[in-house]
Amino acid sequence: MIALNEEQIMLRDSAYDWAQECSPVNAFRKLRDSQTGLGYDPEAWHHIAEMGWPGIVVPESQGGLEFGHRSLGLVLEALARTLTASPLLSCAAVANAIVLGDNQSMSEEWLPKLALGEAIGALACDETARHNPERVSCEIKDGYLSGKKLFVHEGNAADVLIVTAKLNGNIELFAIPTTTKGIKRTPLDMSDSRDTAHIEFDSVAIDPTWQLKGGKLLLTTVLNRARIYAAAEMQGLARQAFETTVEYLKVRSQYGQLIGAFQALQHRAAKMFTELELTQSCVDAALDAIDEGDENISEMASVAQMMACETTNLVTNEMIQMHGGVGMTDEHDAGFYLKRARVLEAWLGNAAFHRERFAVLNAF
Amino acid sequence: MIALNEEQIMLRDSAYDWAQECSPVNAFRKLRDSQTGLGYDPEAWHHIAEMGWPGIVVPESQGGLEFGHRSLGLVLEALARTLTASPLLSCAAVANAIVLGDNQSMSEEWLPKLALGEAIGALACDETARHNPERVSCEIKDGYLSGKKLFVHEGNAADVLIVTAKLNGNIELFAIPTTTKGIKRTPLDMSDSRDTAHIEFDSVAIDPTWQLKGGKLLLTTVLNRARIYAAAEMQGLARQAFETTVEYLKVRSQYGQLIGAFQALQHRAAKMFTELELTQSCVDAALDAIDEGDENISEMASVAQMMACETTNLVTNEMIQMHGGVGMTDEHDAGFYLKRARVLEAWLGNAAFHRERFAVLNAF
Amino acid sequence: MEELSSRTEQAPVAEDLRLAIREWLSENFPPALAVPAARETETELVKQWRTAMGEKGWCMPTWPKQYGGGGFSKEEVRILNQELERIGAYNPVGTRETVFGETLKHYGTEEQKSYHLPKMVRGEFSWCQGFSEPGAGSDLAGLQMKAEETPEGYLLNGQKIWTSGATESNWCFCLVRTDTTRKHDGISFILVDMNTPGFEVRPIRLIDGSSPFCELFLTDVLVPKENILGEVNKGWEVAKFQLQVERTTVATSKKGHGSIPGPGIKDLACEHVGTDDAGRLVDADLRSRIASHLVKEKAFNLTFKRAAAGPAVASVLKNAGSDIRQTRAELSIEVLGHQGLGWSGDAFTEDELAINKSFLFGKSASIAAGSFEIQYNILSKRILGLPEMKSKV
Amino acid sequence: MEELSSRTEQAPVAEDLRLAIREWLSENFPPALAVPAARETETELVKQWRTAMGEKGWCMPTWPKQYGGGGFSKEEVRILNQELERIGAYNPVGTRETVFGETLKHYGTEEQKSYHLPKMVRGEFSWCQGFSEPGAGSDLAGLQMKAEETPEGYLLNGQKIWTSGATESNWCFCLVRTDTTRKHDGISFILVDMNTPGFEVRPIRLIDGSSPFCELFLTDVLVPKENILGEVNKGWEVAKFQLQVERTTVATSKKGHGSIPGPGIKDLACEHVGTDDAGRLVDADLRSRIASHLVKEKAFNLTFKRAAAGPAVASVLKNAGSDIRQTRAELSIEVLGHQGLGWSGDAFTEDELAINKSFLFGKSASIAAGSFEIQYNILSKRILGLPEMKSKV
Repeated sequence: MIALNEEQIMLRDSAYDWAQECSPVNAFRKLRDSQTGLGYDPEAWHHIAEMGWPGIVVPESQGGLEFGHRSLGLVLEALARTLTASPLLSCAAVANAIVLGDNQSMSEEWLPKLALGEAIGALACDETARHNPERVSCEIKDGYLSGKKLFVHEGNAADVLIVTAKLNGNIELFAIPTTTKGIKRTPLDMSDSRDTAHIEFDSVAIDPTWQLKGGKLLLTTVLNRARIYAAAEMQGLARQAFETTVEYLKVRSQYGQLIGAFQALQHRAAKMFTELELTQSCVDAALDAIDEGDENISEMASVAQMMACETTNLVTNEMIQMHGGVGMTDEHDAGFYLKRARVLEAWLGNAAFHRERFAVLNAF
Repeated sequence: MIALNEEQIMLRDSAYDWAQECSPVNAFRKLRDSQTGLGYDPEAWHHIAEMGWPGIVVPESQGGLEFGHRSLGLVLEALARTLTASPLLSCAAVANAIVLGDNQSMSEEWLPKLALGEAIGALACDETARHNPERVSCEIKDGYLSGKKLFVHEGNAADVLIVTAKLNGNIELFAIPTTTKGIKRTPLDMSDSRDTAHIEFDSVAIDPTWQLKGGKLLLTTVLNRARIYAAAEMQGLARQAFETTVEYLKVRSQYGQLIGAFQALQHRAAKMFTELELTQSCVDAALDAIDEGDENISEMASVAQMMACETTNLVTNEMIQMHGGVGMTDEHDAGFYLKRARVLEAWLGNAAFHRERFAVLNAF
Repeated sequence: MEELSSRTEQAPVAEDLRLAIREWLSENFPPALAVPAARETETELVKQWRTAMGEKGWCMPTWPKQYGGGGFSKEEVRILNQELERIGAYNPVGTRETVFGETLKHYGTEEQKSYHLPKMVRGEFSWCQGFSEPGAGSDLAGLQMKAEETPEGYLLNGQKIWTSGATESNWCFCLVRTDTTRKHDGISFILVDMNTPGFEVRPIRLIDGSSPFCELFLTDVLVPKENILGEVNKGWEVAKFQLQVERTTVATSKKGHGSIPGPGIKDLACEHVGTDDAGRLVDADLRSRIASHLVKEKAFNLTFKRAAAGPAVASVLKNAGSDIRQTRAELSIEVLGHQGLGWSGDAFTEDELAINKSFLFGKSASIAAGSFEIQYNILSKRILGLPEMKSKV
Repeated sequence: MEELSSRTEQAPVAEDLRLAIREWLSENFPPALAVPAARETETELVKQWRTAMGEKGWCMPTWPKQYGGGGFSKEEVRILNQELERIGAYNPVGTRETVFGETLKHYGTEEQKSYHLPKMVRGEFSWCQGFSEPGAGSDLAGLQMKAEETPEGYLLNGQKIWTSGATESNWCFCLVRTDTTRKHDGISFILVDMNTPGFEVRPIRLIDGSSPFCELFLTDVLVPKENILGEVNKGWEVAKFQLQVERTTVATSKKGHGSIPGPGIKDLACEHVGTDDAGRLVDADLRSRIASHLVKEKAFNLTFKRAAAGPAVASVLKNAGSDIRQTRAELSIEVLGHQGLGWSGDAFTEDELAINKSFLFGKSASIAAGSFEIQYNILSKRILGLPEMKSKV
């Protein structure tokens, strides 16, 4: 485990402070109630861009900060605490795809914009409601792409999509601008009120320079990194859900006792704390593993994601239960945490998916 | 659910009283410490026979009481509470095999003796350490049986074995006297200090009249019944383990409090109680299903066994944990419950085996 | 018991009653109401059916005729219910009235009973319950709504919460504090006309978007003294009776344990997750958890059938039931993936949207009507006899 | 930090020391003892090695030389340990002495230190701990062993339990009650020569058949007054210090979390359960649970690496560690079926028998050294700051 350096500690603290002060859960509530149909908060995104966070994993040569994946994880955790509706995670995943895709023209076209938050990116790699990136029916024939990607997170706001498609029988990745003719996006009203879209490609002419190098191997690496980011986001969400709940246990009275004095609740809180600490270790180690260029990143990604899914599931359920009736009301934030948690769990492989994957990776 | 009739209530109560008074856990402790190598208590068995319990599921025409499977279950539960080391379950399972096997000469030879407790029977249907009755390598060629059965419960005391063997490529069942030449029994020193043996058949001459009718179907039915009996035994074991533990919570003090006043322990006790009640319903319904000749007995057997395995596992672990250090000592009974529980869990399919089987039976 | 009642069914008197009911129903039940959805809004047809049944006394068939009931025996009720069911008809008076009616019958003065019961039966007065308060949830007796005695009557001030059906009700029975110096012995049970000035009803929006409950805000609501049910400061006894009736009603009806819309979890999984050549779900981990869930559901149903009524059973069923319901909901959204996480729109079927909403609403199953924790407290203290904490000296 | 110490390793002084140690070891360590099993019984060879190391001061290398230590710096200790490990040698003094030595150094009078420490280092006196009593487990301060002050010394009467190593020890440090009117403030810490008349040791047989602990029965055992460690009635402070040292030692050593003999659970399962054509375990349900277990074990190991010392970490690791150990044991016996439930005999391999015994003994992991419940209490109260129960008024 690598200890944080001074700059990382500053970054973590400033992201935490910014989220708590400038992007509280109430900002998300307003966004949801605004009925604009926007699944992200443009003002918050503007601030995030000003602080340079979209550039954290973009190379300096392309205008980024090149500050490492662990650093990005610190920011994602901090923002997720208050459910900040930002496309930071997707943008970072897309930047990774382009950087690793070893494509000079795509790098020059997109990375500087991504680094400054001027372009938004999204991963369009699933064609089913359940995560299954190996199933690819989208196909490029004679230079034209047809097919459909489902439940693309940040798909409506995206300027560039990383799309998986079959080309000559192999899975290949492409960075496709959403302005291209033939792309039809259908916004979805999801439970978490965030930006999600179905995206249809109807004979979309594909510029050969859009193709990234690496094929299926690239896909695996990009998804692993996105999964680790998602685990960091879940960890931030769960950590805040837990802390909010513990605070409630200290102020709510029943039967003349603060309910936090009831030992059954104390032990359940202690269990949550234990799980959060165990998960934190996995998330941190997985982020470090990216920074260190570790080979074993598939396993670490599945370890982090499985732990994060289980802990987030546990904590969001307990958040509602321990708040009692008030947690069931829309007026309280608990529902937001629960809904966002389930969407994140479903996104890049749930706990069962990653248990299965862990077993396969370990050959049993 | 069928309510108990007056005779059944009397039977249940007298079995309960007898076990608590005449066959307490201490009797089992003496047996274990006696170093006789006997895995059952002949004196207790003598009393059990006197009370007619081995005849409960034997037809009246063969000297039995023909008092039904639910009734037998009541006795098994009561005896298991104090870990009475008796071959009652195995004998009843063997009686079932012979009754259902529709074989007049075997019925006349064995059922009267089984009904009176004068013969002991055992099921020899597994050839692996993990329950897998469909795997049969024992084979009869030219009238001679060769092969090996593993971990036969009550195998050392048994006078008659129900043995599965391949005959002309099909699985068939045979009632084989243990006095037959070529049978070699190896007593095993198991964790639960009960009667278990490996049994080897070295060119054992098989009398054709020993064959029971029904083949694989008979095997399934006999095993289902044995599983339901085993679930009843586990339920009795778990119920007593639970009650003993709750009593301890009411007398043990720490920090100036009876430990049963600590809410975390209270809720865990309430959880155990809930699981025991749910399991009880399954065990009772499964026993009733045999009595009613229900077709769906495979599913009910797996439901009862899965619930019984999980509940027994939970309760025996909590028994040790809630007793603290004293539960870890050999002097205390908790270890006996734990050890016997794990053997019963392993015997006729553990929880995972029955979950799998339930899914297959329900076509998913 | 079974045998006896089936013999009675053959008896001529019962058969006469059955035919009389059948005839009356065929003349009076509007067939349009056989579709459950048609009953949801208060149409003329719905009112007409309620009035007809109410005047007949069949809404509360076991009640004495003088209070608007049918004066039926249990056997006769069974026949009535069979005939209602046969043609898709229904009893137009809800559980809330059925339950509160028992309390009113038990504790009401003759005047209260004569005035209220017939109106309840005919659906003129429909009732809601004002028990919980924001500060008094599991600890109901901690309630604070003030009822100040004045020469004109009691002056009520305070807030109630989690009242279901408040928007469709015109009367509310409330627990109020008539003595602030004692806890349980300072509570009274009072009947409040919701049209009294100062009585405000606000729906509460829940996390699934529905609003089945309301908050009640009472500001100087004046209630006549004769509207106290039972004795002043003895309201806790009345409340316990009411809760006991409610609990028994809920515990003996499977509805209390909720259901998930759409096909069963097994078919849902086979459809959305897929199966291998042997017909097994390809997600083996999920398959195992579904099997475990279905076994537990079976255990629950068998327990429901087996168990005699009583506090132990009620608590066991309440917790096991909410656990099973919530597990089924979690499994359902897991099976559907993103498709089970929609909020609205054409991209989702109605079943899919309902599954998500039901998942969200179902989180209340372990909170409402005696939380999971309360049930475990009941089991551990009342049933298992585990001790109370001693005060430290 | 890492970088700095590797640079020091190259320094000439350190290299000189390393060579000196290496030379001494090659002359003094009996190669027969490189086999761990050879160390288990108290042979002449074992004694010889302990005397040699003790006289050298290397059993307690960081202690001052005047107390029989080596006066080493941390860096020098590292070199010593590297050299010991290189040839399969070991430090002949156990954890019990190492831990208690710290307490003795901290609280002992000059006389106590000069007398006891060198004897401890040379293994002349080996120590066991008399803390727990049958009525004082988790609530250690509830202990009752009486120490009555008499002109000749303290007269000890009572019983201790869960003392490890008592049969191989000749001295015992005990917590005794010198004031029965106060709880924590009536406890003293006293050093007892186990050869004193009235001191009886009885091994406790555990459910796995082993007897790693003893009960101590003290009947009128007379102990000189100067054997009190620290002040009279201030023994609780000394005990807390001792427990803190012990906890840190256990928490920073992975040994504290135990291990299961034989091959890893994955290989065990592949061997005994079998795999399909794709190499997957045929028991899909078990496979899923093994995966989950291995992920959690990874999480535990990563937490062990990540976490700075402190009470939160100690409690998290203690509970997660015992949970993982117990889960692994349950999985192991499940994998083996009946083959994993043997007690003795040729029908089972040594590994198989050891797996069952380890499964049984492992149930103590969540009981000993601060039970599962105690750890959760520490986390919820000290770390999360959850409130205490208020006494009812």
